[in-house]
Amino acid sequence: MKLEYQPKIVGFLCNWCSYAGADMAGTSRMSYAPNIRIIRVPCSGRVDPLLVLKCFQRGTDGVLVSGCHPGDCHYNEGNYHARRRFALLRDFLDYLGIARERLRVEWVSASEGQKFAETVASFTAELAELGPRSES
Amino acid sequence: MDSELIHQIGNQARDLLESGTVKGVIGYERASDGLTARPFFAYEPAAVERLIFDETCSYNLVKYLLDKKDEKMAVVVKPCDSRTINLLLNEEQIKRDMVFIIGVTCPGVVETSWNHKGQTLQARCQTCQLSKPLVYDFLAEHEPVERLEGELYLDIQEMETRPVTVRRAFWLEQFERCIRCYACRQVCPGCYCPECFAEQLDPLWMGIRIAPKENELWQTIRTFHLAGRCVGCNECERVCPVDIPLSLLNRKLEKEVKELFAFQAGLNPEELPPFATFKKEEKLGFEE
Amino acid sequence: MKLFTSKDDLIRWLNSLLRERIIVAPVRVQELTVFQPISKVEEIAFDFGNTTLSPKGWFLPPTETLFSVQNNDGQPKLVPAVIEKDAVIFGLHPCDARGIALMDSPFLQEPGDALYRERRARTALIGLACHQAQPECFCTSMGSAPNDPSHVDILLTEVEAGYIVQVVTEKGERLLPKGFVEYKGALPTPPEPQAIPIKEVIPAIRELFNNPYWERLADRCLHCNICAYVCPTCYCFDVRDYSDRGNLERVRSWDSCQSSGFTRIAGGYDLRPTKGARLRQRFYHKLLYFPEQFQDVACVGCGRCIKACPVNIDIREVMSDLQQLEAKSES
Amino acid sequence: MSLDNPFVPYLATLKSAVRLTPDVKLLRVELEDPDIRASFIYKPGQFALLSAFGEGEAPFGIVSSPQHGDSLEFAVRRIGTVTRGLHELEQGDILGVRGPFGNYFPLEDYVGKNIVIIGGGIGMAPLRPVVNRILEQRDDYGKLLIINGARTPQDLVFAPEFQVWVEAPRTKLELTVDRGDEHWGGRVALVPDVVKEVAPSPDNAIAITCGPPIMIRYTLAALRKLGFKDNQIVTTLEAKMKCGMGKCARCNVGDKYVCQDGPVFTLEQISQFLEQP
Repeated sequence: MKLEYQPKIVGFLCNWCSYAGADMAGTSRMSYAPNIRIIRVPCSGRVDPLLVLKCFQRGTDGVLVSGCHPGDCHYNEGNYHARRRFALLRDFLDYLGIARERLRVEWVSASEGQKFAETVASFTAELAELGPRSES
Repeated sequence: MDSELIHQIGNQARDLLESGTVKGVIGYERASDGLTARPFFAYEPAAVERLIFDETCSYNLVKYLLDKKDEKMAVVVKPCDSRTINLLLNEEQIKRDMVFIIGVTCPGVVETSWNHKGQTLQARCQTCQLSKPLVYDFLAEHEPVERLEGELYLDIQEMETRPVTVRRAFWLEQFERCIRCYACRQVCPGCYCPECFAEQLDPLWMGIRIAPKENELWQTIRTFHLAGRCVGCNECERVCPVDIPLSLLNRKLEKEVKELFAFQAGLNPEELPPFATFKKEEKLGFEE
Repeated sequence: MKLFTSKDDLIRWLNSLLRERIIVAPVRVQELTVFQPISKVEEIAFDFGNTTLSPKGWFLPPTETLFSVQNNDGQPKLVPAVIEKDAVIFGLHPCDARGIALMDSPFLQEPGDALYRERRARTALIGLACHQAQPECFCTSMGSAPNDPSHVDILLTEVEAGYIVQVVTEKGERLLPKGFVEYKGALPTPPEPQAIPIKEVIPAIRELFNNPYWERLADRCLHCNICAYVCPTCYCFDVRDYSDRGNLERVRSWDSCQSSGFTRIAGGYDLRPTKGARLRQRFYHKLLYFPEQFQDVACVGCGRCIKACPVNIDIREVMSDLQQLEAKSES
Repeated sequence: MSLDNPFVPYLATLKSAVRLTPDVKLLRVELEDPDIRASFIYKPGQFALLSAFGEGEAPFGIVSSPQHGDSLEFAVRRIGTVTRGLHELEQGDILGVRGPFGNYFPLEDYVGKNIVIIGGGIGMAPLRPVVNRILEQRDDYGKLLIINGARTPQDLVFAPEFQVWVEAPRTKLELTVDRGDEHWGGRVALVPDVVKEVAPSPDNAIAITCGPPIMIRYTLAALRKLGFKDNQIVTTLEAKMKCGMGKCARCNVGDKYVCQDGPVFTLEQISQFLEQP
C-alpha cells in the first residue's frame, strides 16, 4: 500500500539560489520525485509562517523552504532571519502534532542541482515513510 | 486585602489627578460580585476611593495603555505586568513620558472568575521570579514578598514526551472548541495590529468558517506572532470562555525562545527581540 | 396535562427518541457544560446551573453553509443547504427557550430564514425547570421564570423520585411515550432569582445616546465577542464565501457588534468607529431597537454574559446606571 | 433568490461592462430567469446585493431606470474584494443578484418642487436614476440643480451624460473636482464649498445628497446654513450588509435599518443618531 501513497510537497524556493538550483536540476536532466510543487519567492526570508500553515491546512504532506546558503543571501540577511523563524516554527508545529520531519529547510545554491534533486528525493521518501497525515 | 497598599496607591493616584499630571488612573475596583476585581479608570480625584488591590487583581492593565496613547495615564502595575511595559516600550507602542507607573509589590494572585475566588495562587505566580516591578515611577510596597523557585515547564515537558499523533489529537480537540470570540487577542497586550491577519480579506488567510482547521490556523499563528514577545501574563487563558489551555502554547514558545535564543520578553526594553536579530554562526539544527 | 415519570423511564424514553432523531443535550466537556448532539443518553448532564453556551447554536450554528456553488458545464449552479433530520433539544432551561422564541422574531419574519425555519420546525424542545437560581440569574425580571413552560414543547420538573412532565404543545404530545401516569400533586415552588428594575430603562435609554457614559464603559471593555456568543438572543451573523480545494460555498458564521470590522466597509468608512459606539449598540439593540421592532427586550436574564465577561461588564449594572443617569439629567 | 431560501441569489449574466472612470465600471446584467426578470420591479433609490462567487456579496444601488428595459445597471467602484471580483467578470459571465431591497426616493412627493442633487464621487451613482426620472418628467418638477464633484475630472462617473443633463430645460449642472488636470477648465473646489457658493434657495426645495461620509457631513452643515430644514434634506446611506432583510443586525443607524427602512432617509429621521463630529 505504501508504494501507492504519493506525498504532496510544496516547495518555497528563493529566486536567487534554490530556484536556480531546481532549474539546474531540470536542465541537467536529473530525475527526481515529481511530488513537489514549486512556488518561487524572492527570498527564504519572505516565507511567512502563514504560508506554511496554509499549506498544511489544505492537505500538504510536507513543506520545503529553501534558500541561499547562510552568508550568500542576495539581500544579505534574509536567510538568517528565515533560519530563526523556521527553527522555532518546526519545533512548534511538532508540538502541535505536525511532525518536525514535515517541514524541511535546505540551503541550495544555484549550482547545486544535484543537491536539490537529492533533497526532493529524500524528502519524498521520508514523507512516504511517515504516511499520510491523519486528518487530511 | 492589604489596606496599607491600597492607601499608598490611592494617595498617589489622588495626587496625580489633583495636580493634573495625568488624565486618568487605570487601576482595580471591586467587581459586581462583591468578591473579585475588575479594571477601573479613575478620572476624578474622588474616584480613587474605589481603587482596590488584592489577590484577585490578576488583570494586566498595561493593555489599556494602547487605547490611551494621546493622553498621559497612570497605571497600576504588578511586577509581572511591568514586563509588558518593557515590551511595549521596546516595540515603541507607548512613550515612557506618557505613562506614570504606579508599581505595586504583589504576593501573587489567585484564579478568579465572576463570583468565584480560587484558594491557591495562579501557576504563574508560583514560579514568579520578580519581587518588584522592573520599572516604575512610584512603588507601593508593604510587606516584603518572598519569591518561590519552581520548575517552570513541567507541563510542557510532559506534553513533549507524548507521541506526535497523541499531541495532534489533543490539540485538534482543543481547537474544535474554539468559537473564535477573539477574547485571547483582545486581552493580549502584544496583540495590537491595526488589522489582524484573521480579519484580512485580501489576501484572505482565514476563512469565515468557525471550524477546527480555521481555528487551528488562528491559534497557531496567534501564538507564533507572540513568539519572543509573550510576557506570560496568561490573560488569554484566563479569559477563554471554552477553556483552551493557551498557556501550553505560549509557554512552549517561551521555553523554545529561551533555549534557542537565550531571550525572555520584557526583561529589558533595549534588548533586540529574537526575530529582529540573528547570529551568523548559529546553525539552529539546519545543516549548511 | 401533568404526568409523572421516574428517572429510569425518562432514560428509556430518551433512548427510544435517540433511535429516530438527533438529541441535543447538555454535556460536560472538562469544566464546561455545552449543548451538543449526543451518541448515548448517559452523556447527558442533568445537574448544571447554566450551560456555558446557550442552545441557540442548534438553530443558528456558529458556522453553516447557506448554499454551495456547483459547476455545471461551466455554468454555476446554486444548491441550497437542506436540513435532513428531526431533532430534540433536551434539558434547556426556560430562559433559553425564551431566547429561542425571541430569535424567532427576526428569523421567522418574512422572508423567513429557510434554514432556521426548517430546523425550528423539525426540532422539539424538552425543557428542564430550574431547581436553583444562580447568582447571575434574573429571568423573572425579563419576562420568564425558572418554571415557565411557555416556550417549550414539554417541560420537566425534577421532584423526588422522578420528574413531573408538563406537555405544552401538540408537538410535545406526539413525542410522549405511553405509560406516563398522571401527576396529581402540585408543582414545587420555583427558586427566586434576583429581581432587577427594568421598566424605567427603556424610556430612559433613548435620551442617553450621546452620553459620555458609553465611552467610559468602553474604557474597560475588551471588545471581544464573548458576550454575544454566549448570549441566547444575540443573532448577528456574517456571510462570506468559503472555498477549499475546489468546493465553493456561501457560509454564515456568528459575528458580534463588538468586533472592530463589524460595520467597516471596503474603503475604510465605519458607521460605528469608536469602542463606545460599538458597546452602546449592544445595549441599544437589546433594550431599545429590538423591542421597537418585535415588542420584547432581547435579554432573557440568563446571566451568561455577566459570568463570562472577562472585565465584568454587568448588564444589570448598566441598566441601573442608565436609570440613574436619566434621573439625574431630568432633575 | 429562491422563495425557499432568501440567501440564494438569482443568477444573472453580465451583458456588458463599460469603464466609466479608472476605478468604476458600469455593469449591465440580465437576470437569467425570464419570470424573475419580469417580476424584478424596482424604483430609483433601491439597491441589490451582487455576488461575485468566490469573493462574496455586497450592496449596490441600482442605477438604471426601471422603464429602460430588462437589464439592471450597477456602477461598481473597485475598492475591496467583492468589487474586485465583479470587475474581473467578463461579458457572458454569471453573477448573483438579490433584491430589490430597501426604500426609494419618494419622487412623487417632490412633484412641483425645486430639486437640488448633490453627488460626490461614486455617490453620484444612486442619484443618476433620480436625475433621469426628473428629466423624463421634466414638467412635473421645478428647477433642477445638479452639483457633482469628484477627486479628479477623470472620476466624474457619468460624464458622458452631462451633455444631456445641461441641455434639459430649467436644469443647471455645477461640476467641481478636488484636483484638476491640464484639460480641466472648470471649478476646483470641495463640494460643500460649491453648495455654499451656488447657494440654492431652500424655498419649496428638496436637496438630495450622496457621497463620501466627510462630504456628506459638511454638505449637510452647508445646507442647514442655507436654511434647509432637516425634512428637506434627503440622503442615501451606505452600510455594510450581510442579508438585506433586517436579519443580520448590522446596518442600523440608531433604530433604523439601512437595508429595510432605508437606504433613503431624510436628515430628520437620522440626525439624532449620527455620530457627533
